[in-house]
Amino acid sequence: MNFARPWNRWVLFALVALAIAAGLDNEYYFTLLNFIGIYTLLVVGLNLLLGYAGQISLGHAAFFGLGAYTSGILTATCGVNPWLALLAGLALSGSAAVLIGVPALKLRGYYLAMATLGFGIIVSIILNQAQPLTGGPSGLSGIPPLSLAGFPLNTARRLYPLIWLAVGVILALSANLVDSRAGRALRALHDSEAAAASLGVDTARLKLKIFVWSALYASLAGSLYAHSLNFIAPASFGFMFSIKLVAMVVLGGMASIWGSLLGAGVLTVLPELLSVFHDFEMVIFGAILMVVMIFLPRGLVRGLLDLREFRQYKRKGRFPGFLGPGA
Amino acid sequence: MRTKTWLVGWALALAGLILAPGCGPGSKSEPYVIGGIFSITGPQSYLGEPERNSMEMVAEEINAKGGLNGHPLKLVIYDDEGDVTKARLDAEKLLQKDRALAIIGPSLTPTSMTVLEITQKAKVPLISCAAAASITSPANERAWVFKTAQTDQMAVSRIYQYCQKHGIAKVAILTVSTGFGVAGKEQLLSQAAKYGIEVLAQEVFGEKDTDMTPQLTKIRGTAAQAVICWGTGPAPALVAKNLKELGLTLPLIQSHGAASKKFIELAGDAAEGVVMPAGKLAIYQQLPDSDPQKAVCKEYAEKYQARFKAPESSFGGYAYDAQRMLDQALMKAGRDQAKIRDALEGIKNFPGVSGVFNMSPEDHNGLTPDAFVMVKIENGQFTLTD
Amino acid sequence: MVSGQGRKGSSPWPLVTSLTTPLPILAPLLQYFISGLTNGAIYALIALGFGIIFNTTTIINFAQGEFVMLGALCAISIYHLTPSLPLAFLGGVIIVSLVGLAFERLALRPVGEASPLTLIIITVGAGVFFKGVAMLLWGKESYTLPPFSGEAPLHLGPATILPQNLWILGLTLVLVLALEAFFRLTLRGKAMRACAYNPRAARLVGIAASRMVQFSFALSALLGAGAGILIAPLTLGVYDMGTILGLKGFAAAIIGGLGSLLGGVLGGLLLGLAESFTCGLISSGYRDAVAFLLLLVVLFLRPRGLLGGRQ
Amino acid sequence: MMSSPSSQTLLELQEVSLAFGGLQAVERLSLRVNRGAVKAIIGPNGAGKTTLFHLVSGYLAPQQGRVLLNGEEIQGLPAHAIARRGVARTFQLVQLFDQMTVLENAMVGRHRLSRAGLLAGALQLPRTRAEEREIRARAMEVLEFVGLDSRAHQSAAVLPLGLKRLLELARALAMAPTLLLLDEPASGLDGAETERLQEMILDLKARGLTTLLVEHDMGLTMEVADEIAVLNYGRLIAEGQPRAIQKNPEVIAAYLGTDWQA
Repeated sequence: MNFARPWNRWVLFALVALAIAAGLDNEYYFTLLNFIGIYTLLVVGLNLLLGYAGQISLGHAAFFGLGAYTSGILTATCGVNPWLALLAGLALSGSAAVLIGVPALKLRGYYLAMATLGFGIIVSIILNQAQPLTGGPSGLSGIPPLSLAGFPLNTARRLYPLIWLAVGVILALSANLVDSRAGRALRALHDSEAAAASLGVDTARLKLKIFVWSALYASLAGSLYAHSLNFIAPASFGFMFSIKLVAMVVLGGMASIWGSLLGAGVLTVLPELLSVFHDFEMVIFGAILMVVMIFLPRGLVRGLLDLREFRQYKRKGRFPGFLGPGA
Repeated sequence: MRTKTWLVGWALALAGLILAPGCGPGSKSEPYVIGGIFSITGPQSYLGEPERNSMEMVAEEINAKGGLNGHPLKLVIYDDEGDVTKARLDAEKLLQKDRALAIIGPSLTPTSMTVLEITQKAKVPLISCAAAASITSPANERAWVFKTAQTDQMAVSRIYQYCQKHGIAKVAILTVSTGFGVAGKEQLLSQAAKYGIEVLAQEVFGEKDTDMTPQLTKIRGTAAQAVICWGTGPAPALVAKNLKELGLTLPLIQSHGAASKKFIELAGDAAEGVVMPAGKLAIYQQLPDSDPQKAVCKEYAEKYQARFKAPESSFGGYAYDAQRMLDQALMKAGRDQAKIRDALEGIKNFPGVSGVFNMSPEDHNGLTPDAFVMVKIENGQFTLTD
Repeated sequence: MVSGQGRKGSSPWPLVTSLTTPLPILAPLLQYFISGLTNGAIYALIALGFGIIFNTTTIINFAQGEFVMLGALCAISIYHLTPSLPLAFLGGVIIVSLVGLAFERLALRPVGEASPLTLIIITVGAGVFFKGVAMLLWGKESYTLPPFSGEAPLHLGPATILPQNLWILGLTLVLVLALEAFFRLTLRGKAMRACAYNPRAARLVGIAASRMVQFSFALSALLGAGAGILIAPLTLGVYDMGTILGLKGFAAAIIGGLGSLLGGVLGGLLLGLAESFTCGLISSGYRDAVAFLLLLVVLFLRPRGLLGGRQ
Repeated sequence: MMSSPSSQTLLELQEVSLAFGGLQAVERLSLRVNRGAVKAIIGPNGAGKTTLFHLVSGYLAPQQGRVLLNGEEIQGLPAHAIARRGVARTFQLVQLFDQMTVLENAMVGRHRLSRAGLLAGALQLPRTRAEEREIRARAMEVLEFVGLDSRAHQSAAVLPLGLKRLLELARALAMAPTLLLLDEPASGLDGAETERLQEMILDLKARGLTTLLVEHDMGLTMEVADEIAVLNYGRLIAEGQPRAIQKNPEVIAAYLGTDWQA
């Protein structure tokens, strides 16, 4: 079975997801996998922006927070139906992305990094200080679980299929997007904005569109996060979480859809496995960011595949075609 | 040309397999498994670290004496780093993987709120070390949740009693922007009228802020007769220093969050004259021998300093009391979690470091305002004051 | 009644007193101005650290804030060993410049002239790494360092200022003038700026670009450490103090204009004033928010910053 | 590929000027390019040739003067808007999309002639898949034209310079342009490759494509150009048939310096 063709990949993905579901009876693993799924949505979105379009964002957690708090406030305080609240979250995050994206995306490199970073910090301060609305630093509780046709998804095991269905759909959409006309234009503007413009690509509008797309992914993840935890606090959406998201993108591999899944998985499971020496987590985390960027700039997935290709070249002496997109 | 990405698919399957066998350990093993969740690293590590140390100290002692009814105590302690997501995962691990009979912690209000949502559902007794009253109230929704930290209500009423006694009717409050600060601020505002006290200014500061002179300058502009600073960590010490720098002569009243030797060390001579409510641990030497808490505090302070070569902390006292009360409940109820809950609820005049506990179905904290005494710092030492 | 220190004698500044005493509204404003300046000077010092590296390498070192933390903690440890402030200052500054050298050599050199994206991620990673190591070495406690010349506040009319703040303001002024002169007038300074404009061309005319880059990292680490030691008596030293300081220092550097050192200092002072006036007059909760709001306004309206020339 | 010839002139510059600080890059330049012709721009380095290209392609906007395409003013329009009007260009320093394959580079060329947006690309509805197949086919066509179809799936980054220039040309042709701007296409090519390039330019001219060429290789210029304009210090100093320009004393002076007076 040739795994390269798209359909085989989704069959494999579904198989693995189901195998895990059947194999586990323990709520802890479902909670862990749900978090991996939620973080994957975030990381794929950021990867489209950072990996494919080459636009750095150090404030991505802000959209995650906006989605979570819109869902949280509308459902816990105003009793709105969770699915409507989720849509409202998408609308709010999308418009916030346009508001900040239009001026910010005119900037480049460090300036763009600082603009997104500033925006992220301002949002986390507002979540902390607007206490009557957001419950302030002690958080917002009483968020009802999502329910499908009256069936409440109030345990991790019940939420697992919904979250991983969303992950599967988003991975498929993103993989298609990357290979489509717009995806190529995106990768083009990353390599040379001037050349892309000379072919008729409206680079400013495209950067804004992908910025809004990644914000929508983050908002969706935020709503799912709010309904899976039933309680949210501002500390989870601060500056350090934005940095953790960048690390997940970098580890998995910039410009690699599947790499995002791997990056989110490794950096969620690692702290759990390393729980015995927690004090080292920050050191390991910082080291990952540095080492991967220096030695494996294209991330684990591409790095390992490059290594495999390189060994083939050494053994057979023929020069293999380099990697296509979306590895 | 598509690349072959079976590598990723297999990696995921492998991850599934590695995690799978880890679940479902033998549940009939000998020891009583007790869970612990504290903020050992992260910004609030000054809470989590002494709490973990105190819990381990008690367990070591019990196991040295052959455990409870012959069952050794097995502690499984996780660090939630003050992060809500991690606290949730740690709690799931304790319930599902480690099958803990009961859980002590977490250290903070937000992490306690998210953990009690699932321990309540799983009917596992939880003894939180955080301060907010909402952790154990409303009582009917918190049947399985207890707390050993004195609530902010009591600290505020002690402060206001002190203000009344010293003719302070107009105060300015300066609270930290954390769960602890927000809960304190609510109490300070709601109880002020009851004691005939008027709050003229409400300023806030960040947990990591290092200069509070603007807030204090604003307060100086009001007719406040005293400043009440509600915070934990290093910031309250800086408030004391800033106050001195500005040459303000207003008396400074801190919360029980600042009742530690570390505050005196950091504030230096700006700590002179500062008043605050504190558990009796801070001044146990000055207690009359008849006070039941004196012996407990003395024992805890001496053992902690011997074991960890660091000054004892009132925060550690929360976990110390929790573990000792849990031991008493385990002795009585054995492995049955419902019986452990009932035993905990039935605890009467239990002398602890943080006060004398009298639990009841309506009150899962069991403490009264007199768990606090007012102390003043004079030449670097806590002294009892009224 | 509770005893507290009475105010010491009349202030030595007759003009200021005469001005402010009749107008009570002016007194708090003066205090906001002073504490704004002193905090601003801290951000300015850190912005200088960014400026030096940027002037030589066009790299923005997101780990600059951690050099401040390392400086403070090293000095505190040395002070505990031998209670002499000058020795602690010297030791702290030397150790951290070595760390700056090692960081450039191990993390940035192998990457060569990489894209800003790569450099941002590496320096951010380095920042987290340094914080983690500091936590392992010094634990999570806060530590104090005695002020350089006593704690008695000086009175400027109703407002007060600490001698330590005067040290900070004074050193910032001296440093910015020295550095401006260094980069404008000395040969080595011009060589370092040449490396920033065009490293390859600089190498062609015989400038050892890599040594210049190393020197700039050592110098900026030294400066960051100095800033850390100067502020430790006021802000205490703790393993995670560097992050927010680094961000604010960077914001100051951008507001002032990345290319110009003088701009960085101006940006820092402006940031400090904006913070303290917002905190005093509007709401203390949104103090940090205004700092980054100011940053966004400058980024969107005038990315080159106030004095920045090069774009 | 051809649009109906409403007037003889496809592109016209009227009194166009642009200065960078003190340097007058282009000074009151007026120029016409006839439909279907190959017009060459020659002149010493720094004469303003590439600046002229940037002005026409919208990468830079002139401070004075007008640029007319098919009679419509396009100066000041962003580069992508001018590109969408059928103006294709190559770059003096090759600007390929290194992280993409040769075929994908060519496919980006079809951007202006296809419509699928982000959402359509993500959903891959039948209409979009059909358009994708058409893009792929037309891209292969231009690759065949320049002889790169055998390397379609290789990464653009590994090609030697000569082939990179051909790929850039192919990418520009994929836009089915009405006007092609070639910025020193022959620099870095060996004899055989220049020969091949010459054939291609003539072949394209035969198919009616209007080309504006900047080139130092006088041999190639003389062969392909219908008309030559000579720039020096941003000013037009001569314009006319290749033969006449070759003998024009001012041109020789500009190139070889005054003491070479013929």
